[in-house]
Amino acid sequence: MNRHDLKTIIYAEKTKEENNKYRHKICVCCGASCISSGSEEVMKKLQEEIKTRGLENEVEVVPTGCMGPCNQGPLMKFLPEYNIYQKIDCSNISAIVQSQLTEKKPIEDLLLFADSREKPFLDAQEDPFFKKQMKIALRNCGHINPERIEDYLVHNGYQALDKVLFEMSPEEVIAEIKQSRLRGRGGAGYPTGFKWETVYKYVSDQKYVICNGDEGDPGAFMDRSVLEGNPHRVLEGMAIAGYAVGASKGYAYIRGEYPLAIKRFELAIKQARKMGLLGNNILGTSFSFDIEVRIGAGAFVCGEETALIASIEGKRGTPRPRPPFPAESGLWGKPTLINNVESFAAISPIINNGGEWYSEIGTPKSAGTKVFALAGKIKYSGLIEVPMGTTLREIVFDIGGGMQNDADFKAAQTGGPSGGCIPAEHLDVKMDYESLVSLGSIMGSGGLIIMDKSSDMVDVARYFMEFCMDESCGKCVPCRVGTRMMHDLLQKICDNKGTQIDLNRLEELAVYVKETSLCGLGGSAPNPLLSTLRHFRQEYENRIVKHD
Amino acid sequence: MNKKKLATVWLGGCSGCHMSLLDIDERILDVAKLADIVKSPVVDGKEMPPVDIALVEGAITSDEHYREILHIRKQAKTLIAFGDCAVMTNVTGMRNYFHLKDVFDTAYRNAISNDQEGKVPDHPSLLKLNEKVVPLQEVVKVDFVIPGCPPDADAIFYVLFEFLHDRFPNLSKAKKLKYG
Amino acid sequence: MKSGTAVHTKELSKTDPRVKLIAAKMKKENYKPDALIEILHTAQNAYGYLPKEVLAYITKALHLPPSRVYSTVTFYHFFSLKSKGEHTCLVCTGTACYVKGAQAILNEIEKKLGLKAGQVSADDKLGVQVARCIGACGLAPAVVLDDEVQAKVSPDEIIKKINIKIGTV
Amino acid sequence: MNTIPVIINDKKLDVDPGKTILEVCRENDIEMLTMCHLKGVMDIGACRLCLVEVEGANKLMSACTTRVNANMIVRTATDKIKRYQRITTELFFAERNHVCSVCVANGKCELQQLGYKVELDHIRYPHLFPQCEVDTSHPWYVMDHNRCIMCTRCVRVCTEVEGAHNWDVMNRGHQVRIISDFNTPWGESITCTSCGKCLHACPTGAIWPKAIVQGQLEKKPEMLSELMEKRKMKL
Repeated sequence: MNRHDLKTIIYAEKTKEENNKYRHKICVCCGASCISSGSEEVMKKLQEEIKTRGLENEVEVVPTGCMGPCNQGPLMKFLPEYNIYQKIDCSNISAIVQSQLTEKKPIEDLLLFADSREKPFLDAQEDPFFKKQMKIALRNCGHINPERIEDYLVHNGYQALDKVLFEMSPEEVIAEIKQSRLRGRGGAGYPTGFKWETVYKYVSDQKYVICNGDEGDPGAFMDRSVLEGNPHRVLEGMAIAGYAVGASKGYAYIRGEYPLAIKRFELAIKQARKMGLLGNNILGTSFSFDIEVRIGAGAFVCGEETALIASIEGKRGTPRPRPPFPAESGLWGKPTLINNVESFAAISPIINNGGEWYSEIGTPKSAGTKVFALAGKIKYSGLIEVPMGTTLREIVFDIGGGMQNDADFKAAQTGGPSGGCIPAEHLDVKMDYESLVSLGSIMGSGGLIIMDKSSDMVDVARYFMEFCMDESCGKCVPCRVGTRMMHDLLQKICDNKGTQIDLNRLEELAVYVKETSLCGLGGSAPNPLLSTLRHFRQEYENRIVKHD
Repeated sequence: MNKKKLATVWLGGCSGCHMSLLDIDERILDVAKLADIVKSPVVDGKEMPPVDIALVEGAITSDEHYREILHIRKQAKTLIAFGDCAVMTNVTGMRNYFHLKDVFDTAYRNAISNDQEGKVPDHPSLLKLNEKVVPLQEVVKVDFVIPGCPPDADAIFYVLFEFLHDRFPNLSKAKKLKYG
Repeated sequence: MKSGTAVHTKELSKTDPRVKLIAAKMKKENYKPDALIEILHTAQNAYGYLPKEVLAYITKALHLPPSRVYSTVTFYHFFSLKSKGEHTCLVCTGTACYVKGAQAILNEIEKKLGLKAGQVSADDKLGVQVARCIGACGLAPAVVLDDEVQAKVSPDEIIKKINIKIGTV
Repeated sequence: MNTIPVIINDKKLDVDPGKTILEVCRENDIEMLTMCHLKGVMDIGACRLCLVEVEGANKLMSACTTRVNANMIVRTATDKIKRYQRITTELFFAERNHVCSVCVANGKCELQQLGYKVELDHIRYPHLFPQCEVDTSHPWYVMDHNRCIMCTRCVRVCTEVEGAHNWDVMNRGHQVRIISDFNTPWGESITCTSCGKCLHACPTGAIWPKAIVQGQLEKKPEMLSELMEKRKMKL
């Protein structure tokens, strides 16, 4: 298929959409979370209901990706009114359809947040949960059917790929990404444009693009939602990257724990190949690019790029020292570009709207938006996307609706086992790379766990240390033995048996492991410990046995 | 100069360190000029009086050792962990890889040489083994360590001689550091 | 003595559909050693775990050193060398679930059923496992009972559900 | 060949480009501590003993895997590095069950030597005392996991020099163990050629011939390095 054919298809689809015979569109959230709470059953029931009422020609029922407020699922959205219903019980479906479609008024008691707000917002877009958000990476999640490439095409899908192939040189694409000031969303925040440029500059017969979807932080599900809700967006980002750096082969490494994401991404690859958007001579140009899915097998360390490469090569996922960086010598020793799912999801909007547009969102040093997985002792947990620099307070109290049972906020953990905690006195911290580092935490991939007074910070540190201990690959000494030693010492303190000497040993080991470990896992494993020591030292002191 | 008081104690060890102490041979006379040995398995003193220096051989393996080391710490100005067992449990600690119960079973119930009765001795006057053997430093503050299994007589004499002259020894600088 | 796995094991039946599945996968991947993990996924899905004769079969077909295969299998927590039981109860201990009481669920399972995480009951009826995060944080605490996610469960509820599964009620 | 200037410990040196910092240091008699490095086989940067400070780098670099650049400024013996080397050594000792007094390698053990070099007289951390197996199934050799420090020199020598790949590593984190075949007793391995190279590669008393007793072990790791050199010459 060439460019003209694609335009024809898009035109046809758009015309169909514009002459929409449907008066209504009902989106049913089919993200993994809502499926777990029964949305497939809801979907089936809804379709039956529509059929019984003879409304098939007026109402379109669409299964979509994640809508956001995951703990209120299953969710159902009526368009164009934008009424969202929560916690759908199959027995209510008939009543809802009757009220929405026939009586033209929503059932307020069943709307989103009806049970926790004084009065629910009829138009969910007005609800602070959505109003404070800005969706770029998640733009079409929750609106389109992720299993239909046509849905994506109608929403400007593959326009960016078309644009770079016909109107831009690889250098121009890289310049655009550099101008956007996009930084790697996997956690470290390395400028994406520079990474692309480095890979571009190495001369090689073969280069690779890898999408890192091995989201291993406990409490994080941003990448999963993007892959499930809009797989084509990631695929398009990878293809653009392939064009820019000169790679013809891509790998998407997705966690084995995400079967739905794997299924949808594989389906997306198939559809794209069929449309000539992947494979040889994409859209009739000389650019060829294909993608293969590699399924992770349960190892957190495989999120580290050199370990991920080893895993794709079918080996133990152990990291190796850098340099050489993957940009120089990566997969099978070839120059390799590795970006995170969320980074790839940001590429096509940047190409479509320009790097300058993206760079103006967020803060001067951290441009754009960031997806967070909000969880813990908060009223509305789920998936959110906000401009960089939004304060923690806005996220917790405006978007998240405040603390569960109106308890006092104690701390928020960012960056999972590699990150740190932010105590209440820093609730007004701007969520961007630099501000979080200055508090001893990191942005990480976007897990955000909210804790109240019932959380014991020493136990939280122990929990994360246990995680790192179990996930350490065992190659280098500081991480292999150091995490075990720190875990044992933390356990001792948790058991109220620790002494001041143990605490001193712990602090010394933490700094040692951080500075000497081979890879980022060990290098950041002491972070939760160091940050809880920094902000909640008293809790440790209280646990310590005082010797006479 | 006032004569110092010196004690040597034998906890969970094989007494090899004390044998090595005797290997300082005639240099014991130099030590005797500077200190009185007030308690030791090789002399008659059985009580532990306040001392300037206590050399403690062996690891902490039982309730009795535990009480003893706390008492020694109170009585001694300078407490020296004497030999690999006291410093890092060494051979004494080799039972730590197993559960205590299995260790007892192997020694008393399942041993080929037992008298078929296979009873673990439990007389109240016997000391009670702790689940794990620990080095001295896990229980009390240790002021100096002489590793080695056993430490060389030269190393022992060097350390004693330095302490008796109120100097702080350095085994590494003196090229006398050794384990095993 | 070492409790190991000898390399020489009984031959697999070529007519076993599961063997055919693995053979097809290896052929599709061109017997490339770098597809080892993909092939192991196929085998594990077919058998529920990785029996030693299956590992020996794959090792031979890919011409890999046995220790290289074994080292890869034991590195990844997804792969299991032991049967996981007829019914599986997977307790998520991700941060959100942990904060909301995953430990209480594990404690109750241990108390009522005598099984710790990673153990399989003597009659092979039930296996208990923990996951680091199943990504259903909004449903915390979550338990997966035979591929079915149980959202926001209490310890009592999950014990009841398990008992129904293993037929002790 | 053109040389490049580097400064190591304030001393200016002209060195061949392409060499690692470790090679340069060893050639110029600058003492470097290593455990996982064995000349002739691939470096993996795992023991972290050869970490050095490189001016401009935001982290410590492992000398065995980092190549020299022109005008690189390297420090190998700062207080921080010495402190970290000591902790690493302590962790080595605390991890498994090292009882020098009963070990075949006593007096000839690289780990013991390392302890003396970093002036380690005691280990401040609690010993982990893991239960480890002793594999005596091979007719000539013994593998004692109590004394293994997971440097993986045996694995690399077996794979890269002998080409047998009998050894590898199983599990992960602190549960890693060296295995032969499918965690098969060594004596039943179908890949081992019984060449004995792993014996000489092992820095401690973890792999040893049955014919010897305490303190009698002699190892010749340099023989393996020489073997690799000879092979290169033939090619």
